[in-house]
Amino acid sequence: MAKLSVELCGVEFKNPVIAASGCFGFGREYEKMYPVSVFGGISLKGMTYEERQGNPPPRIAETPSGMLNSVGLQNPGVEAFLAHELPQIVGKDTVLIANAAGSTVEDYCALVERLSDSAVDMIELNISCPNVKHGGAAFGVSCEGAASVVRAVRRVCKKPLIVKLSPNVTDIASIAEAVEAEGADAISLINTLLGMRIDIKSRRPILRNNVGGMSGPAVFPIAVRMVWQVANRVKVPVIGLGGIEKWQDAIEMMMAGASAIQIGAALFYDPYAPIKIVEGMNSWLDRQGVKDVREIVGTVQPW
Amino acid sequence: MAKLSVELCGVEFKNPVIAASGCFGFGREYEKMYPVSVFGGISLKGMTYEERQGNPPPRIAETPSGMLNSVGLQNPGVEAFLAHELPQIVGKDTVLIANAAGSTVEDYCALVERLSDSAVDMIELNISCPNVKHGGAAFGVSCEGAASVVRAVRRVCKKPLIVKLSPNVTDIASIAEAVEAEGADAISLINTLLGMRIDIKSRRPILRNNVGGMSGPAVFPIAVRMVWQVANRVKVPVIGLGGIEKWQDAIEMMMAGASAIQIGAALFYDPYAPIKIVEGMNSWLDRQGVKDVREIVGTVQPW
Amino acid sequence: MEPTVFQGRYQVVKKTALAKEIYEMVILCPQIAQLAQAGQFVHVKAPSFTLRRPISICEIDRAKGTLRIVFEVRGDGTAEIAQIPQGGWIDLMGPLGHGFQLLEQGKKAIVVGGGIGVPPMLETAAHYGENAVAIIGFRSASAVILEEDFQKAGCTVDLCTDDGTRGRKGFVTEALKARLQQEKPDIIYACGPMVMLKGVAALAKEYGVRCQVSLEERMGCGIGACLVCACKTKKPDGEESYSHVCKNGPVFEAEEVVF
Amino acid sequence: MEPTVFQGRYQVVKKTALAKEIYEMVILCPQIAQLAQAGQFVHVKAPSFTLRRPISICEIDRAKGTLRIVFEVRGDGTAEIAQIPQGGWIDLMGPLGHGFQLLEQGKKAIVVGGGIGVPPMLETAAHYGENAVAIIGFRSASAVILEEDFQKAGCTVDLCTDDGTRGRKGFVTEALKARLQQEKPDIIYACGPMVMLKGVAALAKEYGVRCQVSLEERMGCGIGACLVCACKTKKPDGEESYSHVCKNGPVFEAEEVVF
Ligand SMILES: Cc1cc2nc3c(=O)[nH]c(=O)nc-3n(C[C@H](O)[C@H](O)[C@H](O)COP(=O)(O)OP(=O)(O)OC[C@H]3O[C@@H](n4cnc5c(N)ncnc54)[C@H](O)[C@@H]3O)c2cc1C
Ligand SMILES: Cc1cc2nc3c(=O)[nH]c(=O)nc-3n(C[C@H](O)[C@H](O)[C@H](O)COP(=O)(O)OP(=O)(O)OC[C@H]3O[C@@H](n4cnc5c(N)ncnc54)[C@H](O)[C@@H]3O)c2cc1C
Ligand SMILES: Cc1cc2nc3c(=O)[nH]c(=O)nc-3n(C[C@H](O)[C@H](O)[C@H](O)COP(=O)(O)O)c2cc1C
Ligand SMILES: Cc1cc2nc3c(=O)[nH]c(=O)nc-3n(C[C@H](O)[C@H](O)[C@H](O)COP(=O)(O)O)c2cc1C
Ligand code: FES
Ligand code: FES
Repeated sequence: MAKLSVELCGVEFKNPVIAASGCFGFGREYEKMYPVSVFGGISLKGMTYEERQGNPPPRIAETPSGMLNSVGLQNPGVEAFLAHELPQIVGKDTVLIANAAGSTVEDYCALVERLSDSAVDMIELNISCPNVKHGGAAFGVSCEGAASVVRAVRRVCKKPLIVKLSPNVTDIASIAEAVEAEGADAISLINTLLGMRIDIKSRRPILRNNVGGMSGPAVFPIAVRMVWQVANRVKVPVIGLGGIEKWQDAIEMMMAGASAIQIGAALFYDPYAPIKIVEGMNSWLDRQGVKDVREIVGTVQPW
Repeated sequence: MAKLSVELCGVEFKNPVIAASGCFGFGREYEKMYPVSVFGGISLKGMTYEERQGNPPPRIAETPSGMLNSVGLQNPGVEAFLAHELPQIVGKDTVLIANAAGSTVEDYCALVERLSDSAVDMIELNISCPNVKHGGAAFGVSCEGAASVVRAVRRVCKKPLIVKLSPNVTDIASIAEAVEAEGADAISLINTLLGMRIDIKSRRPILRNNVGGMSGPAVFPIAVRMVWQVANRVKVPVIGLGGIEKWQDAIEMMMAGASAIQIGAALFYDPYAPIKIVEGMNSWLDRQGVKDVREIVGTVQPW
Repeated sequence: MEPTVFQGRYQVVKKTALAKEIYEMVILCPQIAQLAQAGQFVHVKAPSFTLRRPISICEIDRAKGTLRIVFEVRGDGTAEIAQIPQGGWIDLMGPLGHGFQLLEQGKKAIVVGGGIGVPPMLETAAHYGENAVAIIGFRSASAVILEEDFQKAGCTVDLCTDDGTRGRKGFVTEALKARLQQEKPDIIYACGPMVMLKGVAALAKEYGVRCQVSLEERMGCGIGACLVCACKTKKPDGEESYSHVCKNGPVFEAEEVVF
Repeated sequence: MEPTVFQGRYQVVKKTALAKEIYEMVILCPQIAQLAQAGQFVHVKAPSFTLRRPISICEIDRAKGTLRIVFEVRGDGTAEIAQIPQGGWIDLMGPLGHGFQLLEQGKKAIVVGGGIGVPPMLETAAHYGENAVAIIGFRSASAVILEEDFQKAGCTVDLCTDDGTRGRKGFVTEALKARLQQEKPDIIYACGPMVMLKGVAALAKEYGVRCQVSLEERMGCGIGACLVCACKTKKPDGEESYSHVCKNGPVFEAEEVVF
């Protein structure tokens, strides 16, 4: 039985498997299948200061080994979250990460300030959602944009701050360095890749938002590459995600440099994936004689 | 029987299906299965002025619904091409497109100048190969870089000039505009997305080059999105590629704005794909009562 | 907390083609069958596809531990699912969503189904037995399915086909209108194309009958976690917002739905 | 130009497990069998995977129009291919590559095979019949395959196992060395792990015997168009460059290979 627990920014996770934001709601839906405590942590649905209705449906399209979504940050707003959602999920033996989004720097700050006084354990700054017109991704695609929002948020954030990066960029490692310089305590990547599908019968985009964010196994090699590039350039811990579906993928992502991993789309087709991944990692580590999962982080040996 | 022929930059293609560079050699290997004339055109293996050996093996890795390659532009150099390869493939009733790469602007110019006097019909400027250390992709990832090489090449190029773009960028439409402004006659996209896979047993990257270019069905939604964005911003014709495997994909790509399409990785697992795509397109057009394939180009109606 | 949703590979104990491109499967999945309610759905994985496909539950046999589903081949995913042979295995997740709210058995109900919207009505109709009228509509005679099943359940069956090749010629909404002119049921349930649901909802309102409709939307998780399956609903005060078909539905009160 | 390479779904007329995780399949594919040569390979599609898997041809029966392949389950792709039942269909492309160059039948040959490198040698050994010595090596007794097939082909079989549980204990290179000390064949053919091929090539050079080896590399197209399957080879003048296993090989003259 290897040691699976990891510590990120002073927060202890019983295992390195975290639910990805937007794929696990506010943590209660999958309780119909298993307790949330199977996860080391859960990143909650992306939240904004004010309530948001999100984009019109259809909001999902299938792609080869993946999917597109255009939810557009539908959420009840931070006050409703604090009043109705958070109380239902605290104390359930898993790290709670609030995923925070906004359209302006002020939005982000107001939200993070409010969350800083709550029971969430960490805050994941979502500067990379491709599904909202203003802000969001726009911050995440330039070093200056990313730096400016992190700088402002850092000042009001009293919790460990994870910054989540967009893969829709030329040079993700430079953006990672920029947010690290502004005080990010950890970096998570990747958010979704912007994609499009068209229904050739109706000659209409399948998504009502025309474009959406791609995730699922298809993006895994891109995520591994980006995690590797970023982990080699920053000192803060990196959380790797994008296309992880099996324990082998989790190990691969950690070898690329991730101190913990998140699972998103895989939950939809394999809801027990987190359980299988934790078990699979554990027995692989045992077979390899590795006593502590942290020993594999970043161990890929480039040629 | 719909009209399938398309005209790009004054060159007539009997159908809009083109073999993608690097996936069809110099056009002779698949002659063991069917004549090259099934294609409207073929884009030949990426070429440099001098011979190149390419990267050490392994040069290929499998990924969910896709693959990574790190060939690194292995090619015999332009003189050997002109002397030994080109004579074998001219006059075979398909448009010949030379795919030209280089490490410096001078390289590109010398190569294009030499090709300009040959029997090739068009030149596709590859400023987007992720598998060579110097030049190549570096030009393709910034507007200035892309513009500078196209500007120089345009002066010496006597053939219609297609510029092939890299998807590993924040804003592909701006790069497209930049190369159009410098005189590109057409734009093709996408080249491969940079990815990585790790063998968890050996803890080594599967590719000896560590990273490689991702292609195949997995990238299709990204390619469709980028073609749509670019086609909406430039006036020159766009050639769409990336993950096309079925006739439905070809139609979808054309609706997104492509005047012609290329097929790469699909050839490896479905060598008769071009034949099936041409036939499938044709009967779909007939069923739809569309008399000319050009009528569907760019017809997607965004919401 | 005891699990109330399960996922696994379950055996297809019976598979039959009911009509062109329409298949029924009886699946042995006791855990799911035990908890399933009329109007809920299961989320089916086709081996080559990433996303699951939602399919309504047509019949529940708790004693045998089986569910019956009926589905039409619409695209590549359902085509692949249709290839699973009798005796083979199917990957299901369920039971999911909120089903139809069933009144006491003495009450009178009209169930309205159109096309592939017919199967999800069977279990509900069976609940009311003789007190149910099933108005079921199909394109034409060759597409008719489950007529006998509704009869066996004791319902009065009012069969319509668009082209008049079987039963009454015309749409189910016309048949419903004719019925409502004669008698007022306690509740109407409906499943079928949007335009049909809209028509049924309008008639129910006109005649002052409570109405529940089952909606469709493209899905991801199927369990309420991803928020992709949005459908517009309104509160009594008219305020509109997005609800989610997999969690708040698939069955909604017709008056809540913004058609 | 007549096609000389074909791709299609062909029927598996026989399937047997030869040893743990090692399967043979006899496939009815007359077009491919007609043109196939010893040492060539076919490129097999596993339904869920993008890239094909190269598998050598073990035996060719032109009269029956069948090919025999023998493969080991190494990863997910071969595991999936191994699930195709007898009577099922397999997606093949072939024949591909350059096979072994066969001398006139009177000449003497030694074929050397290690592990899953044994099957590709059978057709070549059969060409020489009594004039062939087959030195075949396996991990242990339980992994031994095809011994009788080589005997039936008339060859002298020299069986080795690493652990000595069957035949001679030790590596095939030791057995080869012993043979070469006694008699000089006209040619040596070898297929197996890189380290074995290197040893065989060194012995062949030492004893001045021509030697052909069959190499492996990860493949894309399998037909010479994508240039991914590079292997380092040298010209007589010592200049090194990348050749391609699928087109210039899989069989190379040992002296050309840069091990
Ligand atoms: C709650 C619910 C219950 C359903 N019950 C039944 C039933 O009992 N019998 C039946 O035949 N069909 C039913 N459907 C419709 C069924 O889910 C679709 O026909 C099926 O998903 C189509 O998949 P495909 O791969 O064949 O088609 P494709 O068009 O190739 O599918 C592409 C994508 O779109 C989605 N999609 C396409 N059509 C629909 C649709 N109408 N609703 C939701 N997603 C769709 C698919 O799930 C897939 O993700 C139900 C749908 C919902 C939402
Ligand atoms: C010319 C040639 C002939 C061969 N003949 C035989 C044979 O007769 N019997 C047999 O059992 N095996 C043979 N092999 C090896 C066989 O191709 C691999 O074992 C197989 O590809 C592994 O696939 P996988 O999905 O099970 O393994 P994975 O490791 O999951 O495969 C991952 C990827 O790596 C590739 N790969 C892995 N190992 C090899 C390898 N050794 N060579 C080439 N590609 C590899 C796969 O094709 C796939 O693309 C041959 C290989 C070559 C090149
Ligand atoms: C339906 C859906 C909704 C998502 N919503 C959010 C979100 O609110 N905030 C966020 O940071 N990421 C969101 N994401 C992105 C995921 O957290 C994750 O970065 C991405 O899906 C890649 O991981 P995967 O391939 O494992 O799904 C969403 C993804 C999906 C599929
Ligand atoms: C093995 C391989 C080699 C390639 N070589 C080249 C090349 O030399 N020049 C080039 O412009 N693109 C090259 N490409 C990229 C393809 O032309 C194409 O842009 C990419 O593969 C996406 O298309 P696909 O998904 O249909 O393969 C290569 C791709 C592959 C798979
Ligand atoms: S499908 Fe995920 S919330 Fe409905
Ligand atoms: S596999 Fe394509 S050249 Fe060998």
